[in-house]
Amino acid sequence: MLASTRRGRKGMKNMRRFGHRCQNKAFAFFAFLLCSGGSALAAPPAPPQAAETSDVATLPHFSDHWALIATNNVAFTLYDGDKGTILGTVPAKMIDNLAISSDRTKIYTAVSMWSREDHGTREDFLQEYDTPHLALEHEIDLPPRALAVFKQQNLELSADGQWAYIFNMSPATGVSIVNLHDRKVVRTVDTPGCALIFPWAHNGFSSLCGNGSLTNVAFDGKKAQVTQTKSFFDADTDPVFEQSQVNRRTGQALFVTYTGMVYPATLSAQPVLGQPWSLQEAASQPKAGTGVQELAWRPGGKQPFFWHTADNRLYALMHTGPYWTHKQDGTEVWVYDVVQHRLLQRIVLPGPTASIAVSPDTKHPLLFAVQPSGKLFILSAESGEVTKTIEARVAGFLVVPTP
Amino acid sequence: MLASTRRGRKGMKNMRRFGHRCQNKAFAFFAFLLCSGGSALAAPPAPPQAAETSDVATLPHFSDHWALIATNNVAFTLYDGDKGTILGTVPAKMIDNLAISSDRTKIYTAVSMWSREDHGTREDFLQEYDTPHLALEHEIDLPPRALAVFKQQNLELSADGQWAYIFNMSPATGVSIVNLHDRKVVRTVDTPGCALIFPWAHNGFSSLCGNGSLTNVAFDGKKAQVTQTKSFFDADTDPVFEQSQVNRRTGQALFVTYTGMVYPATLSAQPVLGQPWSLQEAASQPKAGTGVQELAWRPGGKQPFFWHTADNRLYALMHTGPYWTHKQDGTEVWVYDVVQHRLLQRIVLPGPTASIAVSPDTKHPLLFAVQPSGKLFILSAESGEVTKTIEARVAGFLVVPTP
Amino acid sequence: MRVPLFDRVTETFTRHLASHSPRRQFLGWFSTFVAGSGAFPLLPVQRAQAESRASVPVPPNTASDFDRLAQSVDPTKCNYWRHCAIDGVLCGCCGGGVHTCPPGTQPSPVSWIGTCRNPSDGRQYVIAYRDCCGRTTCASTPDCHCNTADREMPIYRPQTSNDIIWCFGTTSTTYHCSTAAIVGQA
Amino acid sequence: MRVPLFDRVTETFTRHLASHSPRRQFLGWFSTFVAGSGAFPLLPVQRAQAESRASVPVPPNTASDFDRLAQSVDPTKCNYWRHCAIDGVLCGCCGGGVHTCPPGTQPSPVSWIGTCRNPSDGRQYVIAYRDCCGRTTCASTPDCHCNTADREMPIYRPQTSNDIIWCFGTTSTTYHCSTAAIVGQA
Repeated sequence: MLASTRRGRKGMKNMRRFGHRCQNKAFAFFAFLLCSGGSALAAPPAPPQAAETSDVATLPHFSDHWALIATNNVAFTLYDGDKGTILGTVPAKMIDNLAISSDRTKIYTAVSMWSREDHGTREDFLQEYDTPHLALEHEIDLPPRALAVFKQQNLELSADGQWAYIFNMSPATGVSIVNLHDRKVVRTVDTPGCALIFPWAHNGFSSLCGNGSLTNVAFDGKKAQVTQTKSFFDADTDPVFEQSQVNRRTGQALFVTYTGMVYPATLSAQPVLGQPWSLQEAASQPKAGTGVQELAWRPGGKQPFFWHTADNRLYALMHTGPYWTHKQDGTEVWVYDVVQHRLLQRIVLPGPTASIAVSPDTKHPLLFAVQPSGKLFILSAESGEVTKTIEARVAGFLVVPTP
Repeated sequence: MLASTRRGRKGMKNMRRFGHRCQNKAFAFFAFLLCSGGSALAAPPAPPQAAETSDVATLPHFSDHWALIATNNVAFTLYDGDKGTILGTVPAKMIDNLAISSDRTKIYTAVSMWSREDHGTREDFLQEYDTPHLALEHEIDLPPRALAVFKQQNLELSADGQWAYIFNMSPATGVSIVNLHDRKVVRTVDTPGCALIFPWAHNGFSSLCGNGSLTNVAFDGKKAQVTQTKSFFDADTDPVFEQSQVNRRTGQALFVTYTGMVYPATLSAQPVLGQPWSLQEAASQPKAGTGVQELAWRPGGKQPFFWHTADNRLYALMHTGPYWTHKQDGTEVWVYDVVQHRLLQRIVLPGPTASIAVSPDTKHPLLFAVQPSGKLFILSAESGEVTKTIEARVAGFLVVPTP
Repeated sequence: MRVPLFDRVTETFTRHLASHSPRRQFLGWFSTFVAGSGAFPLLPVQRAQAESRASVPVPPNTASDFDRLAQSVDPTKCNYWRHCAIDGVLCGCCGGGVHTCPPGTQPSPVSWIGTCRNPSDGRQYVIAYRDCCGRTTCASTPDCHCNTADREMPIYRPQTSNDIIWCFGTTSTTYHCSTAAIVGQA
Repeated sequence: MRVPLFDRVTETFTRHLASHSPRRQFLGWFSTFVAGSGAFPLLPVQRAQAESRASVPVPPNTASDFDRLAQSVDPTKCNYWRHCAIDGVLCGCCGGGVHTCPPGTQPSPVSWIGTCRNPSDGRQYVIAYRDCCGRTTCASTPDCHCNTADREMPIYRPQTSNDIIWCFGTTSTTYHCSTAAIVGQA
């Protein structure tokens, strides 16, 4: 009934509008065409566009070529890397964290907030979103998380979708273990002197320690068992990057140091360390040292590494400089064969870049590169060609789906 | 004890450091100067800089040349207009609002927030800050406020410091009246069809109505009495700007329409309307009409007016364009004698400008001009000369102290 | 003073609303009207057909600058014809569409309205600028932030005022982005 | 491989801390240490005098790029000598100073530390980068956002890690800006 009333009013308006036009001498010829009933036109006039229902978009299955990128200190914005367009928004601030489940049906954010924005009661949550609707489905209470700027390794998920691990610092350090099926914290494990999370293939994770060792926490839902390795790197002279990479399916890790040494490891209660190799030597250059005036190509940035596990390639964001430039923006991405310890490719970036990530597919992988200015570049990871340049106001933290 | 221990360690370190230097052959000459005890230097070496206490800054009395400017959708940033530097930060989002008390000892923000950032329980407050410490001293509960982008006229204070008036819209419209001495809402008055707040000299305010009239609310703490004027402008053809100006000391208002007609009024339960005048005629130009292709100099922007009450001058942000360009950025500021209805000055701005405000002093008033890009310009309001250019990431809302 | 044609049409429309409903209830009525319009059955879309024809030229001296320069091809641009009075971030740039909210947000059942001319059929349409609500503001590229003002009115004429956060009756009243749905012909 | 002088000095310092305190209690001890340093009586400031002398030249082959290029005149710039390992917004750009929090904020009693060389006296100082907390992030101009990393370590060496929000023990743990106070000579 409402619709038919509307139809009637539309008709009236139409008539009046055309009436006005026909009286307007300035439009004599144009008006003639319309006022004469449109007979001079080849086709009859199209019916007016119909009223539209407001609806809400849903997303298809999380594509290999999507990335969630921190923007504006209020959210992660979901980008379609092929089109360079936005698909949706997941709230999270600079101090918050985001991870995608292996099956890509869930997005989790570990967040801290105050009931009155910058004051009031502090609350910490693991928030669970379903990917198709980006709907906040659950908020799981957490003990106070560590607050740090953009540390992907402060929140990790197990590949089987059972566990989330959240790093805490108060300033005593520990890890909250969330059972994602029951949606609650089942255990908080102290990790004194150690930080960050590198999940194992099954039921556990390791953390990096200030003395150059690993703390390993086995937890299958019942009892937590903690082991400690011997030191394998010297944190005083050449620490391992926080942004070192792990394959959560296999528990294999690549720990990369400030100078560019790569320590491969298979994580478990008794981690097995592989042969260390140098990013520079693998590129037929001398090993880089720790000299404050020792010029070399060095890894650095806010998110300087991406391990493409399907291709077994390590992407490293590189710049030239002396030691202590581990936070400096990169100008090239060097692509390594992780097995052969061999440089495969050098991709010249369109400008100084803080962070990189690579889409997980092997067919036409995309390289996402974020500039400190907030500009997002999308490149072919094969050819290095820039396919999209977006004024995205993004910060240096990107999350792509990984196995 | 801690201090003396430190002193001892300092001494040791110093010695070792110089020892190292003296062994370094590359520094033979330089080292000689230092290692020989400094006798070659004219003055004895200065003692090392002492350890510093962390402290917190306090502010002097709120200067004529300060302005609070909305920045980054999270705060109003307090700028010193003479130095072009930041003095402090008052939290408030794009939908929030800020006002300074007449005696400048208090800053009030009317804010709406959600307990979990973009969801959870909504709370509305009038927040009271003391100026010297920018300390949040009180949060006064409010009924749900109107949520709109940057509307200074949604929060007003009485000049005597007794009342705050907050505009509500749910979408039914009304005004919450807060007794600032008791710090609570004492009355909410319905203002159907009317919006915004223009305070009187004493105990009341007027609102603009959709039929071109004013609703006037007298409230002295006991009973609210509402009166209504006849229509004095035609909201259909030429509405009055929301950003029209009022002098809260006298209750005199300047209601300016989209075409540039100024309706002076003295507000009370029975407002007295003065003779309307045209911004264009006062500049010896033809009155501007409502033609959608009628080119004229017109007022417009996000905050297009400032009434400098001490000098009795109206500053209007002007651009060239047809009707319906009332939100367009201005390229010039036209300065009017409010009594004589005469253009005194045209100030050419350094670029398209969304919002203006003028410092309240008569000696060397400053003109603050905000560009849509977020750049802040500070100009001499007398000469029009740009004195400061700041990459301030500001939005189009400025608050300066007024009588 | 000559009142331009399209303005007169719009004024009649808004005056009609204003005079036939007590002001106190106006917004309530308007809400129902706009919310109800969302339930219209969608007619078969003739748009592709309409666009295959040449655009109907804009009468050069009765159209606003926006109308004269508007296009009907790309709804993610500020100069898309429906955006003659929009203030905000286009939902089409945020994972939604011209009448579609991005995932995770909720369309407001009430909205402000504009009257815009479609260059492909020469008709004037009433547009409901429904905000999508309940999530932090979309961080789109700056070219998707639009602020146009044809027939836009101050907040004391709320139905055509575009600075208001039009998130009434949604679970959360936080602003995410704005859509521009056709309500009907003007 | 030659370890540069200043690195060795710093390493000794940090190793000293590490080896003499059980790691579990390290942070607690460190907090006391840094918090306590704030209570030092202030000696008469000799800085103006020191700066009237010519700066002490930086040894050209043992200093970091930051040290070589640092200045001791303007503490609101990223290249001010104390800012050799700062990550954040300088409080001096926000209404505070090099060891002063802006009004309405609260200094964190604990902090990360750096070791920086003062070009005006040639000495190395331990700097406490105390965050000012409890208010939304200062919206300073972009040139006041600094990110330097001399001797900066990962979060598993928290005492020299500058990505952490160092707002422990303040009323609210929200980050506003960062200061760089002298703790003593290195």
